[in-house]
Amino acid sequence: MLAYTLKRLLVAIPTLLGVLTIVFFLVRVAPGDPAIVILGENATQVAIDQLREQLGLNKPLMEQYFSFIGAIAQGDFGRSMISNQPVLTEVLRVLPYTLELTAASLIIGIVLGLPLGVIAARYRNTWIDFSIRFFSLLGLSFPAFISAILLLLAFAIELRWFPVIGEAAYADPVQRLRALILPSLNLGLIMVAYITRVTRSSMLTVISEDYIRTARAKGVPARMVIWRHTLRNALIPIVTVIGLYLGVLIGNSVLTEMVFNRPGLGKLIVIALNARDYTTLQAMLVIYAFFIVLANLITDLLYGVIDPKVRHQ
Amino acid sequence: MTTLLDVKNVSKTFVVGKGFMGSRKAKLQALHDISFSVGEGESFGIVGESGCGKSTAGRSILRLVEPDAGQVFYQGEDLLTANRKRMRALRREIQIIFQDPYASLNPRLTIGRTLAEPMLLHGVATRRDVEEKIQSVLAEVGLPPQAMQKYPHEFSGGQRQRIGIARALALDPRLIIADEPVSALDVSIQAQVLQLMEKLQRTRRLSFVFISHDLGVVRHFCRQVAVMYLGRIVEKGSVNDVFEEPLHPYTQALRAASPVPDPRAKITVAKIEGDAASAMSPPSGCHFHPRCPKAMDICRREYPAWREVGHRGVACHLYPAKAGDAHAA
Amino acid sequence: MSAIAAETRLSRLGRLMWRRKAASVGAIVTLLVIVSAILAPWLAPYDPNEQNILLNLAPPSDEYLLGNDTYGRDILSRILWGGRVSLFVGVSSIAIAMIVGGLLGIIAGYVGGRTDRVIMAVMDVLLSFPSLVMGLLVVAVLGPTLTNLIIAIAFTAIAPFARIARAPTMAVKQRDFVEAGRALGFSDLRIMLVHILPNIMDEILVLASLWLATAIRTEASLSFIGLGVRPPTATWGGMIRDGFENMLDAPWLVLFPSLAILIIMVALNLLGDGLRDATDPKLRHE
Amino acid sequence: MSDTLNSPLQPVLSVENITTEFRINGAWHPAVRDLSFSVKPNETLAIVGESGCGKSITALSVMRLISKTQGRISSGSIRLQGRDLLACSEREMEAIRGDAMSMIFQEPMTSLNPVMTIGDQIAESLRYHRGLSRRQANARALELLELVKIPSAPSRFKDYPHQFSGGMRQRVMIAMALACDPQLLLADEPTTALDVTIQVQILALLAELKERTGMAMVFITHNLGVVASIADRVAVMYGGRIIEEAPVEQLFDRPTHPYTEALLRSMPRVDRDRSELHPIPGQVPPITVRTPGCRYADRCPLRIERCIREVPPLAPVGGNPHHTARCWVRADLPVQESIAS
Repeated sequence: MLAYTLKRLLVAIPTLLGVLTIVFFLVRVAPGDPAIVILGENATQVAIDQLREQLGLNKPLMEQYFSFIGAIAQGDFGRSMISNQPVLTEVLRVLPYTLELTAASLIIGIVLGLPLGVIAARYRNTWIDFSIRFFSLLGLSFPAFISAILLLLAFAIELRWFPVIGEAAYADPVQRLRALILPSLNLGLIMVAYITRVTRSSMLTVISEDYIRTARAKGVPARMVIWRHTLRNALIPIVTVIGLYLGVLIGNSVLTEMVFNRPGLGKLIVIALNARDYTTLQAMLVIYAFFIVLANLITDLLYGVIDPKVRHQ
Repeated sequence: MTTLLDVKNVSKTFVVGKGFMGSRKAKLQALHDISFSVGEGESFGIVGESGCGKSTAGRSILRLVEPDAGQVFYQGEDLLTANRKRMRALRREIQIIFQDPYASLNPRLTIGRTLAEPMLLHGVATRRDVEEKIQSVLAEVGLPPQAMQKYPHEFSGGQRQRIGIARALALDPRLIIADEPVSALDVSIQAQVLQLMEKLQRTRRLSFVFISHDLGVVRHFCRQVAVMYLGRIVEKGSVNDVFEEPLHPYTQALRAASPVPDPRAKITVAKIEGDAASAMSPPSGCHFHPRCPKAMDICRREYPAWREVGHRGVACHLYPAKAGDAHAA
Repeated sequence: MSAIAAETRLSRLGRLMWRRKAASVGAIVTLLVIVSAILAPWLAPYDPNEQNILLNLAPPSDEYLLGNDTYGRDILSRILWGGRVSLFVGVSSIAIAMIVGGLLGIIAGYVGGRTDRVIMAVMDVLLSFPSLVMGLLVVAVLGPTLTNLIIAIAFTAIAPFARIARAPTMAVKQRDFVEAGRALGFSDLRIMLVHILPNIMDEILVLASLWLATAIRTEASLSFIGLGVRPPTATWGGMIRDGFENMLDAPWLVLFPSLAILIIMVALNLLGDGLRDATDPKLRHE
Repeated sequence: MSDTLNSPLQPVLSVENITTEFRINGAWHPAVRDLSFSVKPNETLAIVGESGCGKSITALSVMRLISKTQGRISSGSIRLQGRDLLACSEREMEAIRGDAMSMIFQEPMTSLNPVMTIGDQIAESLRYHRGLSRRQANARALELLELVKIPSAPSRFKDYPHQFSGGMRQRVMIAMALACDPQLLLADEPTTALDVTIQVQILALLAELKERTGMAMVFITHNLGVVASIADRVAVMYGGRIIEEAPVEQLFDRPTHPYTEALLRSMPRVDRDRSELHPIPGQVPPITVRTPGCRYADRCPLRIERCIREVPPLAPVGGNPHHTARCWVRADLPVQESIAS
């Protein structure tokens, strides 16, 4: 298991390097001189040259590339082109908001999605199954910003159950928790749809396996056949989908934070976009990618926990 | 009888596992020093249990698997050193039929297209006469002309196996590698397909390398046979000799374990215990010694050299070796 | 026994409805949306960009069925025109991703070895970006034009197509008919295109129908964020963005384009599910 | 062996006139038709036939493991030690499966749960059926592993299925099936996926365990050679029906139904020099095809008019009540039977 973990860690390194490379060159092909973007169209040539020097933009591309990689390796993500603050400071300030949102929706997704999927599979092709599938289809169809707007309209504006609050109010833990409910429901319910669907289909695949027939042949009660024999074998594709879903979740969190006017990485990235703050964008993309690589790593390790064959590789 | 195919000292080792960043690559020796020859119009059988390398041996002849060492002479020409263009031409001469009639046909192509494709590609038929040629080969394997328009899923297992044979015949080959051609079929259908192959052997003067785990089928179809165990040939000779009076203890066990439809010949006493070892870590000395009831000290230490006993060959220390006769095949 | 029979008859009915009807409803609705987008210039009652200050935020009326936006533009006409953008971006980007990703996947799966490892490592890198954020950055860097939107969305969908093509390629490659093709002297290219591609097309098409929904959603999301095709061109996401500010006074500004997006999403998902069920050999034999 | 034929022992399992049907494109088609057989303690009944003859469906019907949504047992009765299994609820069946009767399957590679240790899988049925504690169940499971001759059993107890070879997995399956000392073991092609040298070992093990426990065994196979090795009595199936039934020696000495005879003549034998094979022409009719008469009629060289019209009954052969066949031409004419009864 240790060797397996180490191997997975090693595989992550080239992926991260690839991520950094793509981000670096993507930002470099942006039309327009970053120095002009920062200083504005009316800046003097002297000021522009000075800034270019300061930002290292005069150096050859490859040198810029290696110093970029080197800096990231040391945890230096650069400074915002607009506020001149270190990007990492800004990111760390809002990160908890996004993390709590993602974690809450992940919990909603798993806690509701897994049992719903199992139930749909167990009562397959009955009306229970059809209703669960119908709602999961709906969940899969909603773009996150539309469901967010509808939730906002219904519960915050019409019913006034969960008022939308400003960033200052997040200091109060009760307020903060209340403010978390709608956005995390929005993300969580969409996730429920994904998890329900994959759980159902994975369960159905496993149910037709020979060893499930074996379990029934030795008199294991139907309930235990489902929960003890089938579910555990069905987990691998479920874990895969949850891992892959993180990318979607991040995108949806950007939209959700926008609609609910919630502080977080998503709002930060939208602000940076509007200001054409490429250093911030570049740093955030790297941070996001880092999270996804981390999630993949956890997924791989979970495979090892679930499947003894993977463990014994 | 002239020799059509002469396989000499062919070996193949597979590397398994990705071998990423320092992790150990496992080696699987699928074939070790395999030699045999097939005469014109002859059927040569290769028998053995799963994982013994018999399929790899068959595929090596066609270079579907590239051997690491050895030679495969077809009419005196080494196939393993033939260039791409020459090999393409030689493919017309040697064809293969497979075990699984469900996997061996492309489900998206009609039988007509499946048969036309190689004919047109190799110029065996022109657009004008291709249909006629297909009809004739279908008739030869006992299928109606309407089969042309149908898809594989519309046929039963036995019929699909006939189609597989028709495809092999499309290029008018002289040698056919038959890899467990009847193993997936029911007994009654098995006999139909075997009879068809016998007929083709007579009418077309085909040679066969016939690979099977079923000693009964091999005894019926082949004259010469090689017995394989963990990548090596352990015994070779005429089918009657080898199955009537097996020399190698493994052949003896295999023969004794093969069920016969006769209640007076019950086989409920196992001659050998244990499983075959993995080809990834074959036992030292003779690979069979851990299961062999007649194992001696030397068997643990030394792989037995090939020796001739009468008209047969065997790799076993039980029989006296003639000096300087190590790899005579 | 009769209780079982009754239950199964009911569930069978349900299954048939779900299988056949749902999928065909999905297909028909998708087709309707496509036709109405194509015919938008003739179907739209008004010029989608014609402003009329007098109709500023006018609610739905007999004359303007779905109401008017901040500039007094007809919402129905804008939805019809907006569908053109969504569908064009969706279909073109998925077509690109399908071809590029599909080919990469087939090559990786068929050739194997180092080629496979390199291609899949690059795909892993691409999969490490959250697709919406990647789309954001690409559009932000290249500029929000129709072409760039298509490139950005295609970029995010290549890796999934490569993955979905690779796995069945490896499975099909194991099958004897591919080996038979090699024994018959077929070239690798011929084996890939004639013998493997048709056998994995089902999987690719299922993914395409589901990813078409994703692409349309991404386009709408980018427009909502403000990175869609530049105004005044009508897009569904952009309309929702514009309406968002006036959500309290004029909710129809948001609701109708949202409904349009939802309809095409549900239809595409139904279609994709139906296709998946129809092509799944395990489910086919029930 | 043959003394069991005349022994006064009550049958462990008696199946009477069962018909199992499957729904294909909305219509019910019988896969097993009007099938009857019984097995006594310490007896092995082999059911032999080619694919699609209904032999596996028969075993699954006895276990009541036919999927409810796809198939049903539409008539007949199945009695296990006198208890009518078709009247049992699903919950009652759960208590019987793995306890009074159990089953082993063809594919050892896929029939064990890949994420559970083999020890747990064997102990599981002891815990459900015997209510043993984990410790007790594990101790008994270990004994069972030794019973089926798994080398160094204690150290393999916590291993997973993928760490075992096919033959060893089949031994584990047998240990699982025998955990609660069943009176009846259904073995569905248990050696088909194995190499012959391993097959002998498993056949020997099953024969030994049957002698030791006195259980009844129904052994399903397509291989006549295996039948000859293991069976006391043989039932040959074709097209969902038993077409011949006899003690093993009699069946091989005097195959009476034309199908049984043809089957034996179409099998290439390792103990005979290259002999003429006699393939059976044609194919088994698919179960969706309905025929009023004998299912074998269109392939049969002895076919008479009546074969096409009427299904022959299982009638004695040469006056021997232990050897029966369904054939208008070869079996004793049922006219005599009806006079006799």
